[in-house]
Amino acid sequence: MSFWGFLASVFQVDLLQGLSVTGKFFLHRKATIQYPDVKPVPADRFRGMFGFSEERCIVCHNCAKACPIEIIHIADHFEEIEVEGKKKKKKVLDRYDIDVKRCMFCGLCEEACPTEPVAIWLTTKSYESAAYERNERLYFDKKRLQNWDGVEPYPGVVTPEKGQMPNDPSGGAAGKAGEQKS
Amino acid sequence: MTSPEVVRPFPDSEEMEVSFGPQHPATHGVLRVMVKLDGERIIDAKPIIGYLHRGTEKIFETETYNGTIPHTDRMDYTAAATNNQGLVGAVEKLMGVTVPPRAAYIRMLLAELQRLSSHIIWLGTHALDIGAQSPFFYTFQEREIILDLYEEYCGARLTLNCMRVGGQPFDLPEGWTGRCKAFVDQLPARIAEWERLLTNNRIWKKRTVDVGVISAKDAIEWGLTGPPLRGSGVKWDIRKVFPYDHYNEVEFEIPIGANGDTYDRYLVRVEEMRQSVRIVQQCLAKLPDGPVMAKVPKVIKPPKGEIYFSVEGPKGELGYYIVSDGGTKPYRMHVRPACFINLQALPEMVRGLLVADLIAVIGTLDIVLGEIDR
Amino acid sequence: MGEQDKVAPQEQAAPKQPWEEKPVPPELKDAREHPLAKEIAAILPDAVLEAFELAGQVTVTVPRERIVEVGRACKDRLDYKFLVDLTAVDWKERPEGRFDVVYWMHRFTDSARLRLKIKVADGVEVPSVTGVWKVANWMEREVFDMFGIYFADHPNLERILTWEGFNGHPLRKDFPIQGIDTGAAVYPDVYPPGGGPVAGEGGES
Amino acid sequence: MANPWIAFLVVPLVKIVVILVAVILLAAYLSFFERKILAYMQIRIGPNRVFPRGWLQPIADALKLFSKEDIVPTRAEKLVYLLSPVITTAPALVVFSVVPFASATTLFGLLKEPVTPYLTDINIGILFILGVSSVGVYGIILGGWSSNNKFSLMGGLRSAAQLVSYEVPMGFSVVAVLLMAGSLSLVKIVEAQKQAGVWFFLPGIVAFFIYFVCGVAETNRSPFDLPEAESELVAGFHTEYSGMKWAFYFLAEYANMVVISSVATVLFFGGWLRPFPNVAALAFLDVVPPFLWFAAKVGFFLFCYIWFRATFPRYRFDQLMALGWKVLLPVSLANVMAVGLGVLLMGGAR
Repeated sequence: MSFWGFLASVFQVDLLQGLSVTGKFFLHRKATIQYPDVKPVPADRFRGMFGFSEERCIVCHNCAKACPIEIIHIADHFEEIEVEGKKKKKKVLDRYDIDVKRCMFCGLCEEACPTEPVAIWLTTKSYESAAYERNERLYFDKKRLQNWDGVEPYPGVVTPEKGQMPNDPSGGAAGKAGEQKS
Repeated sequence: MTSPEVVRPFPDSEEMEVSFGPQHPATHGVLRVMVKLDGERIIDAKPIIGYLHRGTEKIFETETYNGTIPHTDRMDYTAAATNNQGLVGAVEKLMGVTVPPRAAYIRMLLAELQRLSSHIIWLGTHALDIGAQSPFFYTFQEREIILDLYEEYCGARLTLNCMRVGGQPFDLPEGWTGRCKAFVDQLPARIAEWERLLTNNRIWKKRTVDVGVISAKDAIEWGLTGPPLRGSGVKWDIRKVFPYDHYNEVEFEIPIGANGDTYDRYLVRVEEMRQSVRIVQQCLAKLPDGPVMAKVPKVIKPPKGEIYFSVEGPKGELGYYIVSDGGTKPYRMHVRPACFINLQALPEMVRGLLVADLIAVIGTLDIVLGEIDR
Repeated sequence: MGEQDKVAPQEQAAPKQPWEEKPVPPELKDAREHPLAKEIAAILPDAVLEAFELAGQVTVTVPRERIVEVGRACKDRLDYKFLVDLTAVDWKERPEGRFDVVYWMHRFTDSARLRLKIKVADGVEVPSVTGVWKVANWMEREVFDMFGIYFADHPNLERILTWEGFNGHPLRKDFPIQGIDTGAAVYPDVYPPGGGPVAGEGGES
Repeated sequence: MANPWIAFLVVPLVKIVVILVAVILLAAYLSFFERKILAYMQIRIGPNRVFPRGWLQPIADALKLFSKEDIVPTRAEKLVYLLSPVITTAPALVVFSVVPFASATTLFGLLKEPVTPYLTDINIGILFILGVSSVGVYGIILGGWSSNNKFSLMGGLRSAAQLVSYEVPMGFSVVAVLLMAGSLSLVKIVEAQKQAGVWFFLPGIVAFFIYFVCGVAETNRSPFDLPEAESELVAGFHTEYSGMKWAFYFLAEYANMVVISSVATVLFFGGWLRPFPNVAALAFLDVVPPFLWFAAKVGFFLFCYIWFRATFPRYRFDQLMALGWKVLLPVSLANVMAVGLGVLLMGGAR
């Protein structure tokens, strides 16, 4: 070992270097945030809780087919409706359940949805949907996907019932005009 | 040279069989190592795995090609982007699809950020296992920024599901490249800081030099890839040998170690982090514009046949062997897991060392049980 | 139609980028004349049963009982020092042998890669190549665990991913995706499969 | 000392109660400060939920540990398992009876004549401390063995070898100070430093360094925390302990830390003396009561303990022993010779 190396090792230069780094961080700005009072801001494309709007859904089952673990259960039936004299068959949605407890939030259902803007989406910035009881609370049916009973929406975000749009989670609160920003 | 035959001062003394794991603070997941000890010296170590086996390859056979991508995120859960890159690369090679340059550059960006994030986890936990608590927090602080970049791009932080067969599902949000550049430019300074804590710290050197030595010949014999192989002095990196995704248009060096001990693998991975920073900077500079998705049918149906495609994951060579029968679901999809094969060399590297070295060697192999058990 | 031509001239002018056309899949070629396959045929005359090439990757099928001999020859004479991967594929009712055991070798000198394949009927033993490449140990154990293919004179052929008492081979095609009754104490979920309070009648299966 | 009853019963009893309460509170708050300082060094905040900003965290921990279920492993040696935490904690508290906190004071005039705040001043102070503090190692060994757990057994054996092999260099480094001070009694050592006008830290710099390194090893702290290395032996010798029994080990560790720091202060940093005690120019420093000087120095040493824990990786067991026997022992021996020679040249032993 060179003379300087010996001298350095006697005066513990390497250990002091390490101490200086932790010492510097001792006065450093802290990184933790106090969660319940300060909430982290999710990004726009953050894949959070489901949003669903029944009128935009055309019951094409694309989302159910695209789901890798098949947790979207859809049941529908046909109805005759009169449109300007012509008899037309219209598909009506009976049951649209998502088994959220098994969902991995991969977003493939949102990509498969052909409607514009999409009928099922995850960009809702809300992630606080923990539940105590496994099956009952995390099995969302059609109504609950819209009024988010049991989900704590992120501050500034409204439920789909109150007009939330995929790319405008605040439901028009931000842009007063409320037109769909594509 | 293989590790020396274990010299036992009291050969007829009774061995103690200890089970490390599967629930153990330093096994990086649910790994169990049955260790035969003579005092503190390890006579033999037998890794037992399978606690996290989810039958991923069986599930692959029931999914459409785009449906398998979320499952690959869960294999090496610290490197979801490179897992996706491997899968989509294999299917594209089988279908003969060329990906638009912008998509390829975005993939390189995501993969190199993932390599940085994976090496950061390795450094944090490896130092924690050997006793230094603080690097864990300094390193994870930087990793948070990478996860935020991922969240902005594809909506998730760990299980990204951010690539599709034929290109990228969506383009970079505006301002993303600026934030990415700001992060990557300041990272080398952070890495230098971590190094001041460890690199020439005498206790760190004592715990890592000449620990878990494996020679180049043995490393090849045991099929090691990635940093463990490069640590023993073999200059081998899939990105240089079989360049994919425009890696040939980006300059970077491959760091190699000298005598294949834990300290060399540490230096190799830290140098790899710096090279990844260089790659990301070059990718950001040369990012072409244009479409991000090739003309690929909505339902992916590759032709009948078999293909093997591998990428250089943070842990080593991650390969996908796909056998397709022409349908929408893969007939057989096998993953060549880098950690599974690297872990196989553990008994070889640990025989004759002390218990504390077992933890250091498990850390230096950088194993993730999701990829081992699949 | 006029302005459509005017508007689009520069596109026609620019050549169609490869990612804008329909992808052209690589086609399967017979690779007996391929240098890699010819090398093996040179040192082991009747070992190469058939050879194919797809997307630049050569697959050579060799007889089952000579796999160790071919492996050793490839390692020593053609210096394929690195066994990258070893796995199996289950072809169910294929007449000439249900399973394919696939060896994927790599050579450092000119970084060439070759795939050896052997056809194995169900219940037939495959000689183990752990003598040639030590890395094959765990891979063969995994193939045994997942497919039930026995490897002769393997150091310790036992299950690696599933537990000792498991009585099935998951990756076989006749193994149901829902799994089999392994006798392990599994607590049935309170709700029927498909979940949810309302029994999944007619939902998307 | 009008009435012997008061002098020899009431006053010592009051002192004992005060010292014991102070030490236990100090140990509890030391765990809080350790978590806070460690957190601040790791860019996080540490406990700040109990009572505004977390100040009652130790009390909350104590209550939690009290109410925890008392688990005894099935095939553990019941009696030894229950006794060993006590064997570790008792010596750690007994040692405080000899540590001199401050010179005789009248508590700002409250008392008629000055009373010495420390409990006793026996003339073999140092020997007593070294002797009693090494009894604590039995608790660790017996605790590790009796909890019938392989990891604890290894933790216990490791700590036995470690403490024994670091007792010797520590002893020699203390001998160097005794040569300079000429007496074993701690109070006299401080007076000797007062007469010499300079703390023994300056002439005995090597002795101090060795003493502190051995002190860190004695208390199983940071670079040498092998007996409870959480990454290797899960939690070392106190893996199977929970609730109050674990709290005893915790208390013993912190009490030992305070003991080592206070003895280092007394031996090398001049106990309650202000820096450069007889220099008249610095007389204005006397306004600070002596006890605060003592507390500041001990506080500095405790901060160093925590600083080490935040920074240094852990030694391997054989390297630890090698450092103890091959490096510290010879250097401390050489140091004793050197100091002996120096004292001889500088005017003979006191």
